Amino acid sequence: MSRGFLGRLIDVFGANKTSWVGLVLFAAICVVALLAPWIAGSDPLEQSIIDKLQPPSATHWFGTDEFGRDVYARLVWGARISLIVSISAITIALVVGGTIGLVSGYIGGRFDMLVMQAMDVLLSFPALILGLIIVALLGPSLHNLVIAISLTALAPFARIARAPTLIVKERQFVEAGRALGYSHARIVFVHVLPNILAEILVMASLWMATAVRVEASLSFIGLGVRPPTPTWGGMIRDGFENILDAPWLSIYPGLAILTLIFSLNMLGDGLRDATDPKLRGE
Amino acid sequence: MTTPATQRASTDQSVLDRPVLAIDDLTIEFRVRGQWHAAVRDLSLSVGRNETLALVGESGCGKSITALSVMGLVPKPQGRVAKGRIDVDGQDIVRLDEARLEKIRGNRVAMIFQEPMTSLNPVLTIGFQVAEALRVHRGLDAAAADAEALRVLEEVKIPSAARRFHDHPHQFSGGMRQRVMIAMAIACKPALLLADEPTTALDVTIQAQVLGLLDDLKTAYGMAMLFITHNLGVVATIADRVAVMYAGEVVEIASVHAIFARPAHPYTEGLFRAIPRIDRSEQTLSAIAGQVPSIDRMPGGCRFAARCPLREPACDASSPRLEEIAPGHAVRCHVRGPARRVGMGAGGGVGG
Amino acid sequence: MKDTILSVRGLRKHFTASRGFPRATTVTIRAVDDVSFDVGAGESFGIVGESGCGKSTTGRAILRLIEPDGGTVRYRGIDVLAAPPGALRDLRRRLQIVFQDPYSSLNPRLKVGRALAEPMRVHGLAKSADEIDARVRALLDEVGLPPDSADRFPHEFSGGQRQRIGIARALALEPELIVADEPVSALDVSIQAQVLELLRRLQAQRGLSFVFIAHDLGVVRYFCQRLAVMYLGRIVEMGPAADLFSDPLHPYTRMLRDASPVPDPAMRGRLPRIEGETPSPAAPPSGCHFHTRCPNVMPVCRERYPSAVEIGTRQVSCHLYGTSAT
Amino acid sequence: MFWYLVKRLLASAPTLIAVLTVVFVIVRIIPGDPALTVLGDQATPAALAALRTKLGIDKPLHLQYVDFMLSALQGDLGRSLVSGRPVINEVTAVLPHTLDLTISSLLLGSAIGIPLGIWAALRRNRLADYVIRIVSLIGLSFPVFVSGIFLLLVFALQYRIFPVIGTSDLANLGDRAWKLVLPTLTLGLVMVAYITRVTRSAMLQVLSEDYVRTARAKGVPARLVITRHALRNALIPVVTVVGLYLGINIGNSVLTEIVFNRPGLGKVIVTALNQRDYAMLQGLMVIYCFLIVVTNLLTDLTYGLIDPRVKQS
Repeated sequence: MSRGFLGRLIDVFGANKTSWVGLVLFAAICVVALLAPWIAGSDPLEQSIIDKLQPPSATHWFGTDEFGRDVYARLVWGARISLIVSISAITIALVVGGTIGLVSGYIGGRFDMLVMQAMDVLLSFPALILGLIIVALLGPSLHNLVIAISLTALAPFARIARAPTLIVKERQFVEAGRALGYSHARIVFVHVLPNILAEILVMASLWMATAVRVEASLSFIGLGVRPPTPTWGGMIRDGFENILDAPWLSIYPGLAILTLIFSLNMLGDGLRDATDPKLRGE
Repeated sequence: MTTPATQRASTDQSVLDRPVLAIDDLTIEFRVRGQWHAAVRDLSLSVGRNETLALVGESGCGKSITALSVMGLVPKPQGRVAKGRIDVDGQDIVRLDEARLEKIRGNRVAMIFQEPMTSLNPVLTIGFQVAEALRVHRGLDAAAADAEALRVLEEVKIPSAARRFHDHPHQFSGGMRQRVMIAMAIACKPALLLADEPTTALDVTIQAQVLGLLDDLKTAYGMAMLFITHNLGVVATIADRVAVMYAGEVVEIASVHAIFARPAHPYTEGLFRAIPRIDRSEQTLSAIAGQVPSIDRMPGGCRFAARCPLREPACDASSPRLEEIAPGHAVRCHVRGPARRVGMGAGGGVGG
Repeated sequence: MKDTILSVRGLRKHFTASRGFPRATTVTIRAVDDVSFDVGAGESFGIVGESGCGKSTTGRAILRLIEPDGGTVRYRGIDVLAAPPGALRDLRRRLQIVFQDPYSSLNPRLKVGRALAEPMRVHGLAKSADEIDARVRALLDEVGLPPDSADRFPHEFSGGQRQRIGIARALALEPELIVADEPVSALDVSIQAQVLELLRRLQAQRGLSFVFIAHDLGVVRYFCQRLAVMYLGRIVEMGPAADLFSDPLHPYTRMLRDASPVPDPAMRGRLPRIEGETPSPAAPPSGCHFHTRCPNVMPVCRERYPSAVEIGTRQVSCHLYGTSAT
Repeated sequence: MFWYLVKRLLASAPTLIAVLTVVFVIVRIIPGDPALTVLGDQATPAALAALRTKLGIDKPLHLQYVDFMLSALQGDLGRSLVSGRPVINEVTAVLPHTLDLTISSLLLGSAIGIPLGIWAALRRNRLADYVIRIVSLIGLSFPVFVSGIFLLLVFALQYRIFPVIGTSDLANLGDRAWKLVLPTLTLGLVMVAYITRVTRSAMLQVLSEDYVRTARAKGVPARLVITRHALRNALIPVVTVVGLYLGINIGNSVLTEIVFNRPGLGKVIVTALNQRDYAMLQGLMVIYCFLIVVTNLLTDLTYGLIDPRVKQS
């Protein structure tokens, strides 16, 4: 079951339809975000008071908001913010948290206990509340959103990396490495890391879903990237104020968020089933 | 101890003579990459009252799945009994539905597993786990079942069983857990006990204790015992008869004395020559070259041919059948089978 | 005995754990307690005993894979336990280990060729890629694997073949002594014989010395010239394998031998009725640790641990062989 | 069991102290001068100084820290800068609403999720299993404010079955329960999805354990094998994970409270953020973390009840 990493990945996708669907959906959203300038059709910031709160039609597929801006264009551009924030936040959390967990688990003993206690302290804050406070204090900006969200995901990634490290560390090839005179750095990064990478990446896709959710939630509360930049959570916030007259303002961005999170969950879930020998069943 | 065997023994002599377990032409298949492959093929054997049949073979030869099939526990949907009969007390369990099987399991047929550390439920007390079989099959109330369970735990020599009755499995050592497993298995006085490598996970001094205990219980209850192991030392210690399995087939079956004195199948011979012995000095081992073919790449002819020192063209052409070469001694081999037996002379002795 | 190359004196490794609340008690597990033995050049020295007796810890402590708490280990006069990192690296080259579990001892992400080449690179044993390649091929051949094995991953091999790969990896550094920790106990009988034969051949060809750890008496009987029997962290008896099994001095050695089943139905009927189980190493009995199960127990056995007594080529720690036997 | 409890309590004390320290750092140091933030740029120096003295932030930082820790450990969380009332009073006034919501959604999640998870595990790789897995994955993918708005649109605006506004009279139990329905569904949906999935995989894991095979070999009827032998073992990971998820649930309740305009901790924290009431924020953070610590404790206790191995270790 273990070949080159890429080969394994291909195997996994081949065997698992769920992860395929997730991957295709996610890739589609990424393409939409990349091609935003060409496929949005109109300027997401262009206001037109005459056209305000129009229901979906041939000219405005998803209708217009209270400033007469095209909801479809704003949705397409909004995908960028969701993706940029979640991808950068998770990358930071993965690299920093993953390294903390890997090294701490490998070293073990008192050091490990201390590090994990620190991580537990971080985990004692509800993720959303922590994000809320940090963004509120630092001010809502793209940067600060990324910092806040990566902080909330740091401790989980440290734990995710540490658990398999503890198992791999006990395997005899690690001891063999020591007997062969390898340095600790070589053992950690050449021998342990590749064996836990799959698990970390699987979790990364699941946590990206969480990051998207937290970003959208903060925007919904009003702590996201500042208006008029279109964000999905922000659009729902605006739409929620007009929910009686123009429900489409909340429905479409709501569906967009749902689709993105769902695609990531499917992807991660499929990957996890495929990489977990216990669930795969013999 | 009174002999429980007499309590249930029928006066009908034919029933007494009938083997407790009779497997006839059993084939068990597993699905590998969408294809059904036989993990056990054309297997026939029988075990009588107060008899221990050792089923011997290396890992993956199909011995454990054979035992599970006798319990009706072949894992579904990836495995199935494709053909054959498994008669327990004259009743073919292959054709029984799940509800009827449940009435037999743990009652007429019981099983002990290899891993005492994982085979007991960690959240239930050992007393409860032993009493449960009695409640299910004997319909005893809680108090009566507990009393009987305590008696059985004492019979398998759990020290201070009464005090430890409400302890959980993690408070016991491996050897003690295996005793609890045995107590669970014999609680309902089964006619047939299946023991799947019951001592493999245990230290050698504890193994000796458990083997002694099983042998005593077998005699006391007049049980038929199917003892699965890969350890030929254990076989020599406990078995009355021996069936050697290779790649899903029984290749040789004989009394324990006959098979150790005159092994006929080249595989059996090879096994004997491969064991380093504690009572010999300056031994030369001769290993069996090569390895067991995997389940989806079985050769068409004799399954052992590729590793066999006696290989002949005929071996690759067709599968040999299990045939008697002496009373009670059968072998599945083109070269050593009855057809060629005449010219063989003295036959092979034990290794070296 | 031939010239000694490995000399272990008073080796000690204690693990401690705190347990219980509110009154935490510190439990000391004397995994290895005052163990001394010598291994000669080209000799196979066996260590046998049941699980938890400390045999594996001893093997690892010799190589400092576990740091021992006391005692000395000298390899050709070099103090292994005091060796600074540089010297230790050099020692690691000369002392190698083969593990029990062929499935966990190989990195599943590393092709076999790389797993064999890596130690040579790390220790700078070969100059060019070609030279490394050639040596990998030679190693594979030496342990009886086809040359194309180098391009395959461990999961493509059976247990016995993996064990050969593990042996090849240990040989990559051209060691002089190998600690073999239950090298065949995870293998089937027919495969076990193949690996034992291979180890014997390597020993003859390369003049290797072995510290061979096992629980199967038949296997050590076959492979080792001398051996030590351990019980709860201590060596109870040590001597030539043949004598030890034909005439065990220590009651535990006798019990172990009698409990080991012999593949011969003619010898049956003497299944020993052994009482009791091995006590926990966290709470070994007072005096001689074996007195709770010993058929020859005397009052003195409960009082103090017997000191080692030399009897001919053998050494035994038992009160039965007190002052009178010398 | 008693000593186990005491041990657990003592063990969470350092975490609580560390958490308080982090709160202190986040709320007092990062934002700069709170007096300036509260009174604005136009404030006179005298007014600023007066507020600083009143807040105790004219003292050196380490003294502030000691003050904060001492009062926090005594349960004194300070006073709101806006209303001037003690933080603890503001919190206790709305806490029942938040607890109603989190507890009812947890109950809903367990009541539906556990049976559903068992069912999916037993029907593994059949239609029912696939449907349950996909539906639960969708449930898990709903941010609560989205599902809340959708539920609101359908059940309160389209069909007018439930009230739009969730403010309820605590004394009137019927009203309290009625207003709770939609918010509970919103939060509970995620909880159901989550518990279903965890139960399913825990069940699959347990069903492949040796002791389940032992139980079957004993002739225990299939129904009893599942309820008596498998379920209790499967609940061990379920409890752990549910405990972890309760923390997320507490965070999610903020969004639910906003959508349904319900009073609760969430509303209070958002108001405090908007008003820059940093004393209130600090107090709320402490309360939140305290809730999480209590949750973890409860999880561990449940754990001890299910798994006999925990008590002795």
